[in-house]
Amino acid sequence: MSAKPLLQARGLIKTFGALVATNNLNLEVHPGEIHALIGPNGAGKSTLVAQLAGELPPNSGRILFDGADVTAADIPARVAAGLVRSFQITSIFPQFSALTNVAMAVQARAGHSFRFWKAAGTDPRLVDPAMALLDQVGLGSLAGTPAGEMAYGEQRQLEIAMALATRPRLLLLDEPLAGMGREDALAIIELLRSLRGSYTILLIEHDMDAVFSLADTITVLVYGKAIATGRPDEIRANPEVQQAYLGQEAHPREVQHA
Amino acid sequence: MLEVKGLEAGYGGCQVLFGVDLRIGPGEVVSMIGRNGMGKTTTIKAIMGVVKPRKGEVSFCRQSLHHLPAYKVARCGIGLVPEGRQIFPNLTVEENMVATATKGEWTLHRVYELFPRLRERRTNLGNKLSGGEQQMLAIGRALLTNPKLLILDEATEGLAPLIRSEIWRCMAMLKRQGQSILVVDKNVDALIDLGDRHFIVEKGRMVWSGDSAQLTRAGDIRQRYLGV
Amino acid sequence: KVKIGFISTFSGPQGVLGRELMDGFSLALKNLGGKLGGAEVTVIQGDDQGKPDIGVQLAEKMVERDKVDVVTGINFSNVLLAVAKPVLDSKTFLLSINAGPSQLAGKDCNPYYFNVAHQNDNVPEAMGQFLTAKGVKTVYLLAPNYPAGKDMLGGFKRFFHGRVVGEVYTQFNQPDYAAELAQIRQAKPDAVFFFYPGGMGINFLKQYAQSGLKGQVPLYGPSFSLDQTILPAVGDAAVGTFSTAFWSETANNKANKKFVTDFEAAYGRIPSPYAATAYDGAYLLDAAIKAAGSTKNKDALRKALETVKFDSVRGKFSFNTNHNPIQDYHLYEVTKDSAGRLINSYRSEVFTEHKDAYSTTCTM
Amino acid sequence: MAKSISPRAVLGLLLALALLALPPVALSLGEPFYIGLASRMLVFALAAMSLDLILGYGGLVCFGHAAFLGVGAYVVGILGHHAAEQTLLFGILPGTTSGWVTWPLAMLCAGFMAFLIGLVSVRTQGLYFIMITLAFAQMAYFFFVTLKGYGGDDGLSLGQRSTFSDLVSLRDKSTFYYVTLTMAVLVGGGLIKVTRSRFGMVLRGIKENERRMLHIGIPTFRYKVAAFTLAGAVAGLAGALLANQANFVSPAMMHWTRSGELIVMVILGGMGSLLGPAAGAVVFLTLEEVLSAYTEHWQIILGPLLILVVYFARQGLYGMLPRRRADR
Amino acid sequence: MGIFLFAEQVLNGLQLGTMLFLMASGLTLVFGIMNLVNLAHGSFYMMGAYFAATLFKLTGSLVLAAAGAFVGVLVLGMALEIAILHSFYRRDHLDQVLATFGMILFFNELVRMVWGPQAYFLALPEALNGSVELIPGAPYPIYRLIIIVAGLTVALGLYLLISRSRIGMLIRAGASNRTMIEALGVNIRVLFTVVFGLGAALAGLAGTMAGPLLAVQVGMGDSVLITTLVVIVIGGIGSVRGAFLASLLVGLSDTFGRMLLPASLAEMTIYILMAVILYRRPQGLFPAHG
Ligand SMILES: Nc1ncnc2c1ncn2[C@@H]1O[C@H](COP(=O)(O)OP(=O)(O)OP(=O)(O)O)[C@@H](O)[C@H]1O
Ligand SMILES: Nc1ncnc2c1ncn2[C@@H]1O[C@H](COP(=O)(O)OP(=O)(O)OP(=O)(O)O)[C@@H](O)[C@H]1O
Ligand SMILES: [Mg+2]
Ligand SMILES: [Mg+2]
Repeated sequence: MSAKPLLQARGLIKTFGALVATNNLNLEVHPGEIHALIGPNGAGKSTLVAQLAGELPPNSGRILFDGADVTAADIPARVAAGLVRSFQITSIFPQFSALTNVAMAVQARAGHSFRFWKAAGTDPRLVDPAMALLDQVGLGSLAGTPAGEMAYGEQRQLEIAMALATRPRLLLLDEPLAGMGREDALAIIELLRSLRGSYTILLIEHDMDAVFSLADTITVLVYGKAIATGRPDEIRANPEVQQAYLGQEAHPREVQHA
Repeated sequence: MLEVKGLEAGYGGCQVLFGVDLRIGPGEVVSMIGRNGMGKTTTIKAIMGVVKPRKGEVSFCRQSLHHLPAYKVARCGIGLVPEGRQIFPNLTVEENMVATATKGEWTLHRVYELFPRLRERRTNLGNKLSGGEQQMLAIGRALLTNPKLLILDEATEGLAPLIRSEIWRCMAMLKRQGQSILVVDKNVDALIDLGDRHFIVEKGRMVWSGDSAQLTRAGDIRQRYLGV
Repeated sequence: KVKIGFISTFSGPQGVLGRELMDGFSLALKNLGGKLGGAEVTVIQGDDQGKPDIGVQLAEKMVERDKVDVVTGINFSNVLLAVAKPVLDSKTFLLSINAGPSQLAGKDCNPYYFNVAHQNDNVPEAMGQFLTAKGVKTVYLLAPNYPAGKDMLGGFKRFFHGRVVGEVYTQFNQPDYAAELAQIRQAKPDAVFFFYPGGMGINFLKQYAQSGLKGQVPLYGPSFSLDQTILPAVGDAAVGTFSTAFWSETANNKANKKFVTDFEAAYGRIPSPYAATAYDGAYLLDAAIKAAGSTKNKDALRKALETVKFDSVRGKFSFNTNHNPIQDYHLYEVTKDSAGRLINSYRSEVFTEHKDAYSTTCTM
Repeated sequence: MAKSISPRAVLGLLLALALLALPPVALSLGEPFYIGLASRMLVFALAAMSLDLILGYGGLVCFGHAAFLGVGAYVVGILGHHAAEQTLLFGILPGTTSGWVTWPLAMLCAGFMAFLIGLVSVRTQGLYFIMITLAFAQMAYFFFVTLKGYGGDDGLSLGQRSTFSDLVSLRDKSTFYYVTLTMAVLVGGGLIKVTRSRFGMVLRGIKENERRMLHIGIPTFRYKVAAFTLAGAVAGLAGALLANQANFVSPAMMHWTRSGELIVMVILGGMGSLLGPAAGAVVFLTLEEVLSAYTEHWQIILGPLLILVVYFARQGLYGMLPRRRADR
Repeated sequence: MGIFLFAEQVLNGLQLGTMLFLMASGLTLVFGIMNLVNLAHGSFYMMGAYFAATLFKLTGSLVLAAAGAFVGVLVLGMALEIAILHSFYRRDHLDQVLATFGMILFFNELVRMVWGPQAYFLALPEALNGSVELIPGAPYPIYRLIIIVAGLTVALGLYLLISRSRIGMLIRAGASNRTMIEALGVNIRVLFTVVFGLGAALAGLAGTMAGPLLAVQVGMGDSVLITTLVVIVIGGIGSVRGAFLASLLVGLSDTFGRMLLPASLAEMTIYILMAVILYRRPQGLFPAHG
């Protein structure tokens, strides 16, 4: 693992009224790794992602991305720097075709959207890379289908394709497997595995099969605090984590289906 | 208790259910399993009267639910934990639960015992909850209607493993108390532990049914229809 | 054949004005056997809703599509000013039977524009004159914020020599005057002079009485603030109020007696000055068209309009060089008649053969 | 675009012919009035298209669009007023009736105003956006009411129509009609092009899912402001044309009911299609004209008619046309 | 400014404010809570005024007229909801705008046909026509005082109904997710019809009370509608508490604006107020949904 972390959160604090959702949190994500974030419901995982992505301002603390302080940067600026999130609840452009969905993201990455004249729908500089990405996530055959009519799992794949189209350096994935059947979930897990190395990923997931089979590093969040960070086997063995989060589901019978 | 025969339903132009049959006896826990998009949720919606059935019969406690509006179905004693939680975002946690509560065994106090997290977040608005907290709330809300039949559609989705097993435990307890339950979940192992009988839905039809023992043995069936 | 375009405000709080004008005009037409100067008359009616832009659209349509000979009926000065351009540009006669904006009496006067009613300044001028003579020291002025409002208060100030302690222009068609009334109470003037025609007048008078100001500060207005479109709705709250006017329902001449009797018989109510001037307008047209032979020769018709004599319900009437009236102005007081209805009773003469202040700036 | 002759193409061709032939036909029937009416319709078609750009494509429901129309009209009106009175605007600028100056200036002023209003309002969402644009329009309305020097409430009559060169005299109804038609076609065509460009894609994306746009790295704020500005400028042009058509400008042009009517035109025609709203404008004004000729109480017919249209034709009139496969 | 003038203007502002609140409360319920943009709300105001005017002419009793108008508009509102509007709850806001705009046209014309285009002016019974001296030396019209009291009473009742009662919870829940509340056993259809009717009736009540003060005329609801929209937006759409505070705020600033500013500028006051508030708080003062 390289020395310099890609993303660093330092002393991050976020409160909602009396509730401390993020409690003096320190987190480091290193380039190329899949870093999983787990923790009980309401531990503050989504809140953390929202802060990293620029949707929620932290009360205090700093967020460093690739060495630069992005704590005050707005969402598009972070995306431009390569810090991109996907959503727990599918967020796509339902009326657009799958291709257009991705092309939109390609266009965003290309900058220059203040172009008023040339037709965008047929511009090969947008369409070609978009098509390539759809193929990569296995949606090539559905390019023309309106995204809203696609199956749930396919929408999740599309969502990842869109995220990839913005050429992220760090992907924040909030429960990418939510609501997905075993088969679809396996497809996404495969997809994520294929991305390992070329992208850095911060993954939030309650599906322990996925987490333990994908993650290089796991951080456990409880009441806004990171109570443990380490390799999957270290985390699984950690009694504190078992007590606060895993309970009996870490039971081997469940894991063997992975 | 609940009897579904030859149910057909769909959305607008596209038919989703092509003759679903389902039976739940009193005190029974029955599961519906199947891959994504096979029509489990649609079946539940059709039972609830949220989606109007095109054909077939649905009866509950020997009363026909045919073409009853959703609220009447619910008043017959069916409690729903819907897919996607469907919390009321502009009500507080407590309001979400008491708004539709009816008198019975389940009280606010008992739900708070079950989910202490909800008590902590009592005055939070529904949309200010974490995903898992919303899921707990949805279950609590359904319990508080004190239903004769509880329907859970992917109720463990997005819950932490600890809570998830808590929910399974809770369902087992309900079962012991004689509560009838229809449950949809993707965790087949847990369903086998809990359920009396299981139905596999494939492309809008019931393609298999049997008890837990049968399902455990039918590895080929599981492989074919569930991919596990 | 004669085609008349009759644009007026028929709806809304000021809808009564259009009705009065139309009724007065129709009554005259009926008396004239449905003819003007012997020619069959078609009247095309349009509701401007008191809005200049709608007035303009109506006028254009009437001039271009219906090709009317005369446009008349307009009750609001702002509408008249807006309508003037398209109508006069097409050399169509524009006969005002109520509104009398100073602009059209002065620098914007036009050979095709005639005003058979009054110039806006004149009636308040008479009240200014009267209050000065009466020795009133301080006065509070109110009017809606539109050309006639400006003209009216301007006219008042031209002849009033005391101090104006407040001059308020309210939004046109403002329904609620609570804020203004509070300020009057604060200013404690000797008198209030207000110009609020139609519905505005009703609301103002009612609220004035409700606020308890009525017993404290006397109200004065031009006849348009206290005429028969207002008095029945206001009731006793108006009794004892003074106004100035060139005409009243009690004016004592033969033409007027017939007019008031006929009007009451036809419509079951006492006419207002609007009906009176509209009635006069029809008689003027009748006489002029008769004199000119037809409406086809526009020059002849214009000459005829300038000079022709007709039986005015006001008694003496003639046109000044700017086609605005020269007439007498009187003081009236609101009293009850034998049937208990409110009427304007004659009190004194203020001006005789009074001319407006703008005729000198008119060059035609 | 159509390779074989589609019903759409036939429809388009017929429409083009009808538009071109209208003035001579009206003149030969001795009804020049209808040329003016048609010009008015074209002006509103242009205004409706400009509103559709932000409403139909960007999802920005502007309830104050008439303000831009009014500002454009007042630029023409005020400069014309100073030209007629031979006075200076702000004590330095001479008035003019030259369309070369006033029309672009109308666009510029309306565009700039839209820019400022956009800066403030696009931060809000949904109904709040509707209302804040209404608020600004009302302010503009009352601002012009305050300008007693230019007639205030009562409006301002134009001394003459805008002048271009000796070749085109807008005084002539037919010429004015053709100029308006050209403007509507050119600008409308331009708008269509814009909606298909990258910028247009961004706009649609914002309407569809603004949050997602942010997360693919598009700073939506500036695009919304830009679209708002563009729409304002085009509405300003429509305003300049409207001032010429009516020979009269007044604050009533920016009254909220006007803005409401513009929205009605857009929805009636089918939002997000540009051509639909243009047709919506024509249909709305025609209905008004036809029904009002038929009965004084025409609104009692128009009202329920509108309800029926929304009820049955969800995509407006445009949605009832024979369709190409959706090209989104 | 003297203390009397100030006090009187404050009362004037309150009176305008409570009047607006009667309108705004109904609209904010329908608008924010039931998610229906109802431009025809102003028409209910107008219908209330006309019903009351007619009943008043027939019976001569203001109380009877007010009660009759309240019931009349209640029924009218519910009928309209059942016949047309209920199918618009799930539709786009713009569709709702267009449909209810159509209703405005319809009602205005209907009134013009039935009652004629001219305005009605109602006279108050003698007992209400005078003024009382709340503070010695500063008389204030009795009728306006009645409006203030009535408005405040309704405000309190509504607040309790919406934010404290179970009915209120159900209404709010139904607004955000109709299907779900039905699946939990609530007949939301009837509930919404009743709430819609109630909102309409409150608007009708406002119209009834405005009648004797202002004028009963075609289109009287249109300008009130706009002011009401301003109020509910300032207050935060869907918040009855917000609507209440915003009503008073708008009433007071309008009254004082009129006194302190030149005429047209005064008309702008409330719009400037709204723009400033929305700039600082894009969701209004009391955003109802997080
Ligand atoms: N806007 C908000 N206002 C108030 N409280 C909030 C808000 N958003 C989140 N919370 C609270 O903050 C806590 C952390 O929420 P968060 O969504 O980050 O949890 P999470 O770790 O993602 O949980 P889950 O696994 O269930 O999704 C929760 O208790 C939630 O109720
Ligand atoms: N509102 C809708 N409109 C149109 N089609 C729908 C709608 N909801 C579901 N469908 C379609 O109906 C089919 C069955 O969906 P359903 O939600 O019943 O599946 P499911 O078995 O519950 O799947 P999952 O495991 O994903 O929840 C799917 O093909 C889906 O695309
Ligand atoms: Mg979460
Ligand atoms: Mg499902």
